[in-house]
Amino acid sequence: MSKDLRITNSKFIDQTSRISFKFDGKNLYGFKGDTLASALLANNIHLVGRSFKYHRPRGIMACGSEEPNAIVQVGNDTSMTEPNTRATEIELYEGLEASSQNCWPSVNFDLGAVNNFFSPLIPAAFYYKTFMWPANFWKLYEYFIRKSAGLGKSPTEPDKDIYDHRYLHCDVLIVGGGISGIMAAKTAAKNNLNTVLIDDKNILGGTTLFQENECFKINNSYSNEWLKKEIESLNSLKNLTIKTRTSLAAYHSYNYLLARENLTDHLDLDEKKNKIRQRLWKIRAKKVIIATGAMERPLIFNNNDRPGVILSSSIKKYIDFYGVKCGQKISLFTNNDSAYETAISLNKCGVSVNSVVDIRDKTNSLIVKHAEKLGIKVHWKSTVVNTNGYKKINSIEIMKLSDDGTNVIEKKINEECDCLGISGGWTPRVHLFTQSGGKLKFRDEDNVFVPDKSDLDQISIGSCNGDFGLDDVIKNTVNLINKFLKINNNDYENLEIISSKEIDKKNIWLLPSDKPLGKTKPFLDFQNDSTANDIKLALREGFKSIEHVKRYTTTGMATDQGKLSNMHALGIIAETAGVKMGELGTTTFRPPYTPLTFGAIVGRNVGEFFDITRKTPMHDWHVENKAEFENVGQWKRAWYYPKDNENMHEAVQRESKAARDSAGILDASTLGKIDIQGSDASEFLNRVYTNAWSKLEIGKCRYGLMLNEDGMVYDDGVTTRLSENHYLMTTTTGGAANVLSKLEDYLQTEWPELDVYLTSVTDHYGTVSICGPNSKKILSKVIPDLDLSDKEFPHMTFKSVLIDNIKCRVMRISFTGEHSYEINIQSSYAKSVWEKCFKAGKEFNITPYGTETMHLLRAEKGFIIAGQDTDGTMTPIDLQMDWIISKKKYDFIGKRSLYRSDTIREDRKQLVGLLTDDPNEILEEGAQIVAETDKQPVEMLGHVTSSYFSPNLNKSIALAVVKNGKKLMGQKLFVPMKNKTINVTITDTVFLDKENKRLNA
Amino acid sequence: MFLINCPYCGERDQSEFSAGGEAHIIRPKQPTELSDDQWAEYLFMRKNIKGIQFERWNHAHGCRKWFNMVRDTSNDKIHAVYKMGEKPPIK
Amino acid sequence: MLNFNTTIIDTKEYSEIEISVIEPILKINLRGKNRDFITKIGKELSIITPIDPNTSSSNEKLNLLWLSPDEWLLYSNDKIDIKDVNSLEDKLFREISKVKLGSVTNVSDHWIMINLNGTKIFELLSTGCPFNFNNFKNSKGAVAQTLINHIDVIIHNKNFNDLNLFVRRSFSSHLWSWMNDSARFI
Amino acid sequence: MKNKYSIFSLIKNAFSYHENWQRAWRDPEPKKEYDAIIIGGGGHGLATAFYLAKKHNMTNVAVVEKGWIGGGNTGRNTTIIRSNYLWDASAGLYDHALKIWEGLSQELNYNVMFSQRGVMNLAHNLQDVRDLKRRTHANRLNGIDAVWLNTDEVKKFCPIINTSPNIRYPVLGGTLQKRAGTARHDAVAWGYARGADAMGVDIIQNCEVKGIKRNADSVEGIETTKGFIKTKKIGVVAAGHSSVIANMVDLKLPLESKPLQALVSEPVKPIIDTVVMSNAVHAYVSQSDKGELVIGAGTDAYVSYTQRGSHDVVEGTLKAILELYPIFSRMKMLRQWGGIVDICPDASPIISKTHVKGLYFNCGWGTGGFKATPGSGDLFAHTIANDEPHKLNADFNINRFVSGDLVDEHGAAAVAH
Repeated sequence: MSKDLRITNSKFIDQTSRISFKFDGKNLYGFKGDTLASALLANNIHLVGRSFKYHRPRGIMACGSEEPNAIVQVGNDTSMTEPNTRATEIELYEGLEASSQNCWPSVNFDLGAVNNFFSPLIPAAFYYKTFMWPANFWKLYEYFIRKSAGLGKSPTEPDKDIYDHRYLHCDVLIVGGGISGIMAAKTAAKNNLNTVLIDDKNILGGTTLFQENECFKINNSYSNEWLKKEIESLNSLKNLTIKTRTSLAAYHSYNYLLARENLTDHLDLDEKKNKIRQRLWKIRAKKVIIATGAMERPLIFNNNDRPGVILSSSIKKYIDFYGVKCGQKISLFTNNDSAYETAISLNKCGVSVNSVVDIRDKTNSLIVKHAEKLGIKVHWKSTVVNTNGYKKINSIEIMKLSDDGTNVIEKKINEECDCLGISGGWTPRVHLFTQSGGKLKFRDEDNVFVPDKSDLDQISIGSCNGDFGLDDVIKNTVNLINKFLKINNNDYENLEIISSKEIDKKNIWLLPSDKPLGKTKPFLDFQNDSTANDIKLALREGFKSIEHVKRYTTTGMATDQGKLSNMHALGIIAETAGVKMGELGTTTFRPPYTPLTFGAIVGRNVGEFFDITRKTPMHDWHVENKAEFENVGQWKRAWYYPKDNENMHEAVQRESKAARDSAGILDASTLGKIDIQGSDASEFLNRVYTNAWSKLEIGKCRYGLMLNEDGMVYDDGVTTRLSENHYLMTTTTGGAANVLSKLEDYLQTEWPELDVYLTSVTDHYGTVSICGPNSKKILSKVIPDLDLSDKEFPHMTFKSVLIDNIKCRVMRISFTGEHSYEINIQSSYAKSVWEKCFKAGKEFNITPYGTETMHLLRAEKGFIIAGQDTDGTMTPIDLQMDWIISKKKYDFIGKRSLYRSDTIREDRKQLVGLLTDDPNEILEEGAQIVAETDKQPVEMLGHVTSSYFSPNLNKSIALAVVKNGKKLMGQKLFVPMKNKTINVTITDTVFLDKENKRLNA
Repeated sequence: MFLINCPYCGERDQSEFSAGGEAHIIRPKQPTELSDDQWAEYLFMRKNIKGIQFERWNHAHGCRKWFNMVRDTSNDKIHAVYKMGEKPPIK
Repeated sequence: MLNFNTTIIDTKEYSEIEISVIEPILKINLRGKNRDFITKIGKELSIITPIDPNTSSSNEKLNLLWLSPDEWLLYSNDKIDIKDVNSLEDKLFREISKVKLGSVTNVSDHWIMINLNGTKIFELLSTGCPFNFNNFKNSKGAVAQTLINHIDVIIHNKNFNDLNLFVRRSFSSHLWSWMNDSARFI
Repeated sequence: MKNKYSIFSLIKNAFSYHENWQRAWRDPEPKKEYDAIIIGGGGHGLATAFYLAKKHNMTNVAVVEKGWIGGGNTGRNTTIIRSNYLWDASAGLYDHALKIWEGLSQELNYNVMFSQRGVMNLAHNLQDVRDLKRRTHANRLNGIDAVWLNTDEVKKFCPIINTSPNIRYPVLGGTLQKRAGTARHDAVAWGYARGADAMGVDIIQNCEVKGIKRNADSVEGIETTKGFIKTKKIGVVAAGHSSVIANMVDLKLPLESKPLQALVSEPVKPIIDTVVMSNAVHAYVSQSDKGELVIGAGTDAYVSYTQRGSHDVVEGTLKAILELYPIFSRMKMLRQWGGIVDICPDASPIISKTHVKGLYFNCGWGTGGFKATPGSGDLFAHTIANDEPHKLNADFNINRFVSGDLVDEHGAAAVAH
């Protein structure tokens, strides 16, 4: 570290604790309190990156989130590396490794730099005008463009870090811990408002924190000393929460804000592990106070992008806060007073200031006078026309400005320097204000956009509100807060303030040069390499709106989102097009304010928590018995139970056979269950189902089909009449939630007159379904005192019984076509009943089966599965279920839609059975069906919805929807596959036991 | 994220609610009497207003009640909420 | 004899947070619109039916939570025998549903009750719950139906820093592990 | 065409410091009358004007745009282009567009950077598999290049996808359309504008339509912020604002306008070389030539014209992204924005005449309009010029909502993006 660049009098750097780090493989060190940027500067390293397009050498230019150039790759661990990180925001820590981006082989020798020589050929948007010949070569051109674009490298392994979320509700949120933010926080908290103050830096105080200057005093002490006491006094306030290292990312409507808190990025490498890296705060604030300060503007002139060209206020922070000299021979270039603060600070620290180049006529504000007293030389009414040097600036060329400021005159002065501080005035950080929907107004006297109207309960204070002088900041802050928080006692009234006042203002967006514009490179967007010339080119070609210019030149679209470039882009457009800036408007600032990691946005909802997992009461049993699971919505359902090393097909064949030959047992707990009570329950069912319910006897079950108002099948299930006004409805697993809310909707909005109450009992009951010829014997062992005779307990009826004194409901219903029962019992006992049934069934080789076998068994019977055999375009008639549509009922949901001109057509797609000529050929679900094999393209008549090999019929069977299928019984059709064509015949949808004998077997 | 004032439960985060589209579209009492056009009008055709819109919301993860909202769709400002069956407080 | 299984039988302790599942608890869902219904349950349960939103009322055995203008959740303070659940359910069903005053539905196993205890439980909730607990915290008996990390929950402010949280059974093990994962970082 | 673009024109202009480039399009004041007026200067509208001039010799045409051309959904979408749709009608429509895309840069002499790096749709549950296979079969028979990939083939085609069987919703396979890809959205609008302008079409920006003048059964012209403009044919291509225009003639459309959000990450070196979409784990991602990950989020459920959506949607999308690409956790969201999409109940567009003579609507593209831009323009131009739909857009008439003959793409579980 070149000692002489680090001065020793900084209160903010702990020079006793040395921190070693690596940059581009070089071992370096800095101190606790440094940022990577300040440490690099202290090591006399300016060149840190190459620009996006021309690969020009670029150096550190700022000291905060507006930094356009110094973006580096942090770390080289494949899972923890982070691209595009601002050196100015990285707090130095032991073990930090960083490297330059977008350069090859190295930042010092970058082959990409040849682009700089081609730069005349590649102006803004050149790519729209070329690479079109030969046509098919774009792929190749693109390959190289993509390779050279991009900045850092993405990690290639999963992130090991943890991210978290927190919700926060407060009365007042203050964004920004500078002088005005601190005043606001103290005032709000003292008035018993639950207050939160956040700041993105690691300590509060903003720039006033290191403002030790004669020209800025409060109550006779330096402004920094005064503020220091104020900050200390905050600790005593009980309803104030302070969050540092927390940056406001997004300000949405209804005062909903997102803030990212950095918790481990500043820690030494070995301290980071197993801690939350970043926490995203989701804040709901009754009132929001924005105190985000202002950014210094650069100046736009030829070669204003060389390493060593730094914002003047940043030079000041580096010397006053970090104790780092940005150079030994520093020149300053300004259009306002603030550069003189820098000059004074440098002078105080014994850094020689060559001169201040000021585009204004001589002015004599307090601070300027003070600077001149210190012997600082000023070139009045002058401008820098060029900078020299390649990897580092080594001199500047100065010329006098003509009176109107449009030309340069007299002879060029050459001034050697190793650093140039530039100050183009200040831009209020209005980003959050506009994000929240606030409207800006343009202030002509000093060319700034300031907050105007907002619908939300919020204000902006301090320099983000356009107050730049210390006295204005304090005075206006006090007034605004009093009004905003409706209070009158404020500690900060009648402070005694000394503050230098800027007298003369002058601004030139694009400074004149002695060369023709075309021969110069005045950069606007340093990262995206767009120049003033590019803006003018865009305008010349007819791209007039700011949005067009921005997109055409990519100005303001780099990772700094144009924090430094937007104003000048607007200024140059306004000048060139001859419109007022106020009328031009700004580009919209979109969230986030600074880039936000995906990790922080997602929080801990990764891996096991990516989505909810729902489990049935018998889940553990399925796991113990080696079930494979299927995701059905959020449910985990047993899919099949492979024995030994059976594959799915083998397992399903075995399960299906067992279920029909003897007995099978299925966990049906995921079916939706809705308890329906009320004197109008029957009428209600009449309106929601297609069939009639009033005459259903108590104790009986009935299958129902539910439509959407558009007439398409929506859901189905069996509903049981438990008593006069009491029904239990079952829905499909996937449909449960939607059906309930749909029915509630109709009850609350369309039929409020009905006396009906719905209560979901889906999770209250576990459902054990046993089927097969031996199911009766098994059940009789489980519930000995229940008469299972067909006379007492026929198909489609239910019984309320006790199993070991636990109430349960046994339905004799069947989705397999077998004699079968469904036992519904409180979930707490469901696993136990399941085991009891299983034990009782042992002697009959009762076989647990999963969803796959269930699908096969029902397909053998031609029962549909809503969502598989229907896709939202099938009416009951299409499903050949005309029988379920009550002709007597006046109306039900969806009825009218069934009679529209296209829904009553006879030749719609209809559900049919399919048999392959080759009984061993299993059709692919989703395969299409055609009548001709020789045409291409060929009309598709429909597709296969369900297809299985039936072990019970010992042949393959399938369900399909086919255009005009009802009329095509016995018709031969084709299923064209990629490499073959399968011959099929249309059949009835019921393949097994057409007479339903097995139901009572 | 809106902050929605459920007429029953009070101010809650938008994530507790689900939107139900344009309000005051009454289901025809006698659908069978309608022409295909009239039925389509009810079924699909919407004003889709830019500006003050009357719409249905459901406090799905709270009291599960449906209610109406007056919202300016051009700036998402909620002007009022009112219970089902009540007259809109704003014309 | 059938044996009883709940999804989680566990208690976990963290710094100033204790999370435990308490089952079996009686839970009955009551729905009704008219005045008679309100007075009837009040009489049957000798408890005042809370009609103010987000409130509840309790006696030494039972708690009655307001869920919506026509819906309430009844739950028992302590673990309870299934026979008592059945008899109370039957009684209420006879007195309310049968006479067309409203509906009575046993939801004892639809919900799992998780008790949260300790001074940091609201921090725990804030990791995944958009609800504003600032006032709720200090109002004993308050009820909130909301979401915790996308899962529906009913939260009953039983006592100072002592909450009963109800989650649907099939979601309970997921919520349980999520809350325990959250608690690590409080 | 005036100053043709090419590497040579670039070199030539380099010598004059690029100070002699001509305007890409004029900035004319509206004439008194046009043969046809297109309302909406987005990609679809400009393409319509371009093909009216090019294919139907209608050059006395104006495109009126409320703001700046291409400033709506054209400049806000994630630029995915594919044609692997389920139903014949959709497949016909979108593949017609895809075929035009393949030669568009040359047709316009403007590099729209159509990059055919393939679009993959992933399946995460058994029904997904059925639906996607069904689509693949239909595509094959419609002559559309779509193939089914098993999980290993998915991994092979896009190695950074997490295909572990242990994730919450494992990848069970997917479909791939190789001819599909992305294009440069701005270039499409600008290229069509430049082309149309060259043939005499007036592109009138900052001109908001305030009303439509009509007599008993046909249109007579439009009231705008720049005065009344006479015409006998009006083609409305106003996307999210279609209903606003329709309401001017008391026409109700089966549309809801909702916020659709998208976001980009900071640029990085090439890491994903194709477009991957997933319906069940709802996210889709590609990488722009600049290096940004371009990620589409979902729509909100409520009507809004604010071009802002709720944060939950973005959070949900990135959650899905990290489930499928855990390596992106440290990538940073650079910019997030919203567009207003007009959605039909059947997730298919409307390119149709109306009962008002001379009034035509091209709308309802929902979240998937960009890919159709050239085809939509071509077919809409045909419909306007002939007062009859082309056979490829005949099925996309408004009347289908009355007769019930919907083209239900989401019913068929196609991802509409």
